[in-house]
Amino acid sequence: MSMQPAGVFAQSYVRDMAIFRTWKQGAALGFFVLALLLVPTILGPRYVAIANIMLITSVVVLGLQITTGLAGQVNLGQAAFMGMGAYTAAALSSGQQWPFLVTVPLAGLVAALFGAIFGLAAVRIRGFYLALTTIAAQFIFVFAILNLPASWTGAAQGLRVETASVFGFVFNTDNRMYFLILAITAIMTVGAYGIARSRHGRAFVAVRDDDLAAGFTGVNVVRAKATAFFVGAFYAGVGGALWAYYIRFVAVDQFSLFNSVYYMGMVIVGGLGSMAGAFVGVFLIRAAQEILTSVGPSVADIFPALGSSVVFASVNIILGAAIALMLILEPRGVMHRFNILKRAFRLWPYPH
Amino acid sequence: MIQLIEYALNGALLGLLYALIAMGFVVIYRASKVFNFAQGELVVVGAFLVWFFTLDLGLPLYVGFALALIGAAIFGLIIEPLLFRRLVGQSTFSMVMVTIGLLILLRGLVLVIFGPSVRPFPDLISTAPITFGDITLNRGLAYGGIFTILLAIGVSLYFSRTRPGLRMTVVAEDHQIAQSMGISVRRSIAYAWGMGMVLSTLGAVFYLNGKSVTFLVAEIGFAALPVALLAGLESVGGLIPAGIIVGVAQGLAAGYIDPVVGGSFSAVFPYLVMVIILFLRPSGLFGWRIVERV
Amino acid sequence: GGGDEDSGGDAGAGGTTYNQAWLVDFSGPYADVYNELQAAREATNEWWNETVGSEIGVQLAGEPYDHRYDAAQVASLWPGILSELEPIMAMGVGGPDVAALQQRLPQDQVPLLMNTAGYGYAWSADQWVFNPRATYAHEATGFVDWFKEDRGLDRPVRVAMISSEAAPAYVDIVDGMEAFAEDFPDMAEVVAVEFADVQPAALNSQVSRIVDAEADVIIIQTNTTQAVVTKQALESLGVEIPIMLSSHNSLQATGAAAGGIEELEGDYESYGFVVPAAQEGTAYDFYQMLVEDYGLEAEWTVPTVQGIAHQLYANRTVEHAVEMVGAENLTGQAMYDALLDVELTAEDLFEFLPPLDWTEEAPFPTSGLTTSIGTIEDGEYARAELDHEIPELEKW
Amino acid sequence: MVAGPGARPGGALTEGASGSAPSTESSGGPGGSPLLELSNVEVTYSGVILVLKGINIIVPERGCVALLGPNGAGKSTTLKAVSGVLKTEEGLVSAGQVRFAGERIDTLAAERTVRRGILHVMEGRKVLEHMTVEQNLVAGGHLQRSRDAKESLELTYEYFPRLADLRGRTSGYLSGGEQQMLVIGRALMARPKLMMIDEPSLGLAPLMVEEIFSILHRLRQEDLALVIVEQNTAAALALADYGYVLDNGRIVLDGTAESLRSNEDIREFYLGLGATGERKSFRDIKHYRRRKRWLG
Amino acid sequence: MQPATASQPTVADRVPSPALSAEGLSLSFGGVKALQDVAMELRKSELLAVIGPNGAGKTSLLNCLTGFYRPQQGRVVLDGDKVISGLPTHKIARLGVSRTFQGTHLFTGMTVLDNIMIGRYSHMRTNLAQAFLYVPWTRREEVQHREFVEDIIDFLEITTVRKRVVGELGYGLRKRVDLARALAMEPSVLLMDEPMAGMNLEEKEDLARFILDVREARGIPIVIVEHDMAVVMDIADRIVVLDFGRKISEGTPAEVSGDPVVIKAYLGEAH
Ligand SMILES: Nc1ncnc2c1ncn2[C@@H]1O[C@H](COP(=O)(O)OP(=O)(O)OP(=O)(O)O)[C@@H](O)[C@H]1O
Ligand SMILES: Nc1ncnc2c1ncn2[C@@H]1O[C@H](COP(=O)(O)OP(=O)(O)OP(=O)(O)O)[C@@H](O)[C@H]1O
Ligand SMILES: CC(C)C[C@H](N)C(=O)O
Ligand SMILES: [Mg+2]
Ligand SMILES: [Mg+2]
Repeated sequence: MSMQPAGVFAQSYVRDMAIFRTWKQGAALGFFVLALLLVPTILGPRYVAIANIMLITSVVVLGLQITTGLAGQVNLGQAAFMGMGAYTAAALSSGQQWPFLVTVPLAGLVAALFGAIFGLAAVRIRGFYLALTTIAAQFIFVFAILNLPASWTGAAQGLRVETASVFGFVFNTDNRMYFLILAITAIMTVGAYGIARSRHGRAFVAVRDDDLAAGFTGVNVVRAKATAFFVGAFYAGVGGALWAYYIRFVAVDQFSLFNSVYYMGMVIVGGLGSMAGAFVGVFLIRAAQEILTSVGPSVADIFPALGSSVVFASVNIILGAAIALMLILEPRGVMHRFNILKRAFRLWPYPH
Repeated sequence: MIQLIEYALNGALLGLLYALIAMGFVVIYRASKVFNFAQGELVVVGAFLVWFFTLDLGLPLYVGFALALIGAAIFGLIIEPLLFRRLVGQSTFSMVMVTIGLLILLRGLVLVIFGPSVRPFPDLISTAPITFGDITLNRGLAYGGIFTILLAIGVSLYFSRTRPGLRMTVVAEDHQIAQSMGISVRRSIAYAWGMGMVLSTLGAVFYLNGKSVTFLVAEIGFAALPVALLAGLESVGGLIPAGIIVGVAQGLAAGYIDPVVGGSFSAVFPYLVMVIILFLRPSGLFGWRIVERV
Repeated sequence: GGGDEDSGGDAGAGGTTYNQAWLVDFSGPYADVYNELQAAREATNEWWNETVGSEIGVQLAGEPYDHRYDAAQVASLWPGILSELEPIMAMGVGGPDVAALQQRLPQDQVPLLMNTAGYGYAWSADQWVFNPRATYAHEATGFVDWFKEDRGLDRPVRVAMISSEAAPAYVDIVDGMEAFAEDFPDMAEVVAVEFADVQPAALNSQVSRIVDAEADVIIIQTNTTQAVVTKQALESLGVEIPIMLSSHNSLQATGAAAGGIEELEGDYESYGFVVPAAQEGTAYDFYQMLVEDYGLEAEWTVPTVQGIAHQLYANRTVEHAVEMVGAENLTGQAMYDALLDVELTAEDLFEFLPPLDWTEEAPFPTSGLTTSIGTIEDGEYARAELDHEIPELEKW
Repeated sequence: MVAGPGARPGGALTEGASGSAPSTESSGGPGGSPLLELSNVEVTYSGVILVLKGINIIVPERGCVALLGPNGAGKSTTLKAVSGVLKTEEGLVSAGQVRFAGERIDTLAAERTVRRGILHVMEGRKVLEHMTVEQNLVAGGHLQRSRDAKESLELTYEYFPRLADLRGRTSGYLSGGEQQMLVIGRALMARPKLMMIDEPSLGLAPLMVEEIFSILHRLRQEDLALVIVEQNTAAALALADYGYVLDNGRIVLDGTAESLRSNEDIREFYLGLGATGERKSFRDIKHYRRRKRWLG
Repeated sequence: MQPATASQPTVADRVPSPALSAEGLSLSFGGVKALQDVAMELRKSELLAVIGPNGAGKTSLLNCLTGFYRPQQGRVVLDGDKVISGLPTHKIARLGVSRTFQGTHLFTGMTVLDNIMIGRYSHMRTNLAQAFLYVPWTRREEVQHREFVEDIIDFLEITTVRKRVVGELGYGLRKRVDLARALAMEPSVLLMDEPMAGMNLEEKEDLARFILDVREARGIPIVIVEHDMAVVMDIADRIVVLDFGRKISEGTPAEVSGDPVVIKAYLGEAH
């Protein structure tokens, strides 16, 4: 997979291991970051809002990329884990008035612990059975929130959330939230790459590819699976906290099983195991949704005969078909196709 | 005591309905190794076909019903060329994920074609209850229960005793091996979905008899899930005990636990039962054990 | 779309155009309701633009946005709506709108006018959310109050509830009723609460518990399916207990799904606007006019009424706002002020809604609340009571 | 000195060598009317990795061809290109043709090639792991009429008495060698016209290796054409009429079994025989061999 | 190198504690007796071969030694005093017992390099938080272990494929990566299950050399299960023969190959 650009010979292992191996790659990243920073200035508020949701979703999906993409543990409880984080942040910020910088990691941690329980189930339960067991997380989450003391969780009422503020600076507009979310997403992304290329990331992949052999090489398989869930749910929790601060209200129905299914879809469309793929998947599916919902009204205007209800219902058809189509055309995800293209380009014109 | 029996019986019947819906899953999984997330949607499509051919077109009930079953089978068969043909040979994981796309797509299709209204569903079975002394049972569910048991036996025999069943079993083991043995994975997948659709339509009939249908009926898919897992994803016969266990557990939880906790513990309970049993038997009651060998 | 690019709107044929954002559920759990509701909004708006709007120099353009009844979807749609449409008000249709927007509206300065009833959890002061009805729990308690009178009971009404934990709003309804029973022990006693699936296969056990609890009435404000399945269970148990429905699972809708309205003989519905039972009266005439002159394609049903009421209220408020600030200066803030200030009579609203008076203390009027009750009598849809006064509830 | 079977020249096993016209030129291919013919076959994986670079192979009716070559040469890929299994691994016959009994088959799906009579025993002991040994075998005969299938089953048990002992065992738990017998047995159940076996002796005990090869010899008597990929070169060349040596995706040497057996390079690198015909001890090899790169 | 001369194992020979020993191992699956009262010992820097017909229990024996199977009876002792039977596989691996597999059990989605780096897993110390931040220390640790792994890559001559994904490699190369991964664990005992299977002669010669070198250069005692008798007879110091789960013979290559029981059960009359 990782064929290097011609003429690049690593002089040291450090360089060989670096994510960006040429100055061009580094520069590309620089431009990308710059572009991200300029989003609010160049694009309108509508796009900032979309970007906010996309970035939050990306954090959640990055986590899923670790649990499912790297460690191979299909997880349909990610929305529930996200909900745990959101509720933690909400409860601590409004009830206890704890500051953003404390609640966010705590939200991650609470979600992570909840997630690790399902990882431990992996001691015995595997494959699809495990995947579907994680659906239980969803039901348990809803039941717990609704039936725990209302003073903690707001029960059916949901919880209000204070505006995020860091050292007195209040993030009370979409634009401000954008930078906050971007910063945290950046940290989480760097972290995801760090974990992925560390011994832990390798152990995750080992467990995914062959958990028996992983055991023989000294990897504690149960622990690795639990850790994968822990880390993945941590990301969900942090994403949930961001969500809470952005929407400023949490309720159980914001974190539905359907969302978990969508997150899985994003991971797959982007490409299993690829951190960049997490972003690609989120971007493609979210963009499709956004385009369809915003084009919908205009279509309804142009063809009033169709009736807007038909137009909107068709959105599902198009979205479903698009997801199916992307998978049919590239079952291993967009990033896989991208890598192949890259490789073909490097070899061109000598298919070797 | 009577109450206990009634809860248990009603629960068991509901569990058997779940088993019938889950049979759709299992048959598809058992014949193609594709875990179908869109199972609930298949039930909806089946239900609307029945509604369309009976009440909407106004055909005689059983004629309409027969046409609906044929329609369902055809619908199931065309899913393979549309969605899976190009994916044969790819990891089954991608096929499973395609069913997520299918789920969303079918939801839209049903909305556009049949509309969002709640439609009446025909009484294919009398809605008069069955009563034994103090116990009353829903007739549709009771007949459904019996039917499910018979059907499960038949379908199990199909898989274990017939050639096509054997071929499907091989496909469920491994697509590549199946192909290298001359078994058409594509055909197996197509038949599996055809059968799955017919089963889902039958499920819809017992589920909705005399009630109403909307696209939201799809929720039953996830409610039936614990039954499929408990049985073991490859086991058709196991659906019967699994359905009864889940149903009775849920019925009793609704009767005795929910009033105490004041919430719907009965919605979570089947999942808890499932997780506990999976801990003891990681491949469900009768599913294929994962072969661990080096 | 018909949106204007410059804030403040631009002067078109009939005057300055302003935008309204219509939230709709076309593919979520209440999709069955929104076809007619949305058609009614559109026709009403068209009527208003032609007759009233053009006189006062304002045209209103609405854009529908499908939120699938999903708070996450609303949350991600909203900022786009804000910037693309620059609406002077948003017209919401359910719990998710409130959940996702309630916190941010004061900052966005766009009022959200709902057409659904309110929720206990949204009951707080200084809201930019306005429900023209009380909460669902209020509407149910109003019914219970009426029911007690109607039956001449000298004991509290024994109330059973079938609901679900699938959405906070469903649970809230139960909480509200329980709070009511606690505050008015002589009025109501909640004898059974059954949380069930939203698409249940059977409710026999649940209903038999309700029967054992000797309930006088079963309140089902969740959805049509639960109502239909409850009816079936009651039938199969051979018992007759009246059920009370809400606006989104009305007698008509449940009747249609159950195979005929006569199936619901003796059952009720309760909500805070006119019951479309009689094909006569001011409201009906207005509806007829929309059908004939504005091509409204919708039956005379609860969702249609709901849509017309919603749009009428919104547009009448615009009229008031124009009086306050002038046709050129409509903004979200102006609409907010107008909503708090306006006093609409039943005539202004063609008797679709009773007169309402908002204060800043809650997102719905807290005093002088009423509910209307529909029923099936001798196989006919009928109005049992119009504008029955709702007892005053404490926040729960 | 103890000699393993790997070093044993084919002597005892040569009775199967057919009389098809030997061709000494390396481009000729075996004689006889061709049953299977690969002409200029190129294979690419994932659309970019070119693995076979123009392969020409001919298998005559009832003939037996051996493919030899180092690891990664493309032997398994060649078989996959014929059977169509390649398509399920993101591989593609990107140029050239594969013909079977005169018809092009490179575009056929794997299951269709089986129906034409080609059976590919893949490497990696692919048993149907949750099924019993007997179920595996029965599944192998799924294309036959049930009476024939029953007969084949008897015959297979006769060939592999060990499998008869194991018939009720879950095949996933069998030992490596037992699984290897099972996949070959399962292939026999299908009664193909052409059988392609990837490393039949892999993981088999010496006695079993002899067994397998004598079974293959017997099969050759029964109208079966064979392609084998085999590292046990001596046994392979004893069984086959013709051999091809692949390296790096190209055929670098081919010829009749006899001519290959006497080829110097083959003797040295595949049979391990020195100029004197005496085999060197593995313990005495002091330097890693410089791998011979065939640059044909 | 051990003298290849014949010598019956005597009490005196056992005095230096064996690197790995098993006593009275019995293992059955339902009615299948995979091992029956099998004892064996692996002496320091010895190359011990285990042979026997298919299904004799060779792999099962390795599985007991590595903790994958739990024998119903008997125990496994490492370095003369550490009882390891009963421990989970990863603990035994961390104590220095590493193995290769019959067939391969590689991580097919990873590169060759990463597969081998997994062998270093339990020698590395970076924790999750350090990995998340990728602190300089983590980077240094990676480099240090990468160097170790590169040595093995050179040693086994797989430099050209180090960045290839293992799933794309042919069988023979995979076997080599499997060995590399086991070596990367710096084992104190190496167990190999049919390492020569699927290799051609030339490759077998290379691998035989590798194995002997591992033993000589690193002094690692090795157990090798193999069906290629030419190799076994040439390189093994001692041989244990199993049949139907029982040990039927044990001794030097010369002794074993002359043992009529072994000839009958395994080698065949031709020998
Ligand atoms: N799925 C794949 N994707 C990419 N490359 C592949 C794939 N499968 C095989 N290859 C490459 O094709 C070449 C030939 O592989 P093949 O398996 O045919 O070799 P072989 O001759 O059978 O070797 P061995 O003796 O080791 O089995 C190898 O270099 C291998 O890396
Ligand atoms: N987990 C298991 N469950 C059931 N039977 C097993 C299991 N593991 C091994 N066996 C059986 O135990 C016997 C010994 O198997 P083992 O794999 O140890 O043989 P082996 O000597 O390695 O043979 P080969 O040379 O063919 O690899 C075989 O008959 C096998 O079927
Ligand atoms: C009972 C309610 C949850 C339903 C209603 N459509 C609302 O959301 O307001
Ligand atoms: Mg090969
Ligand atoms: Mg073995």
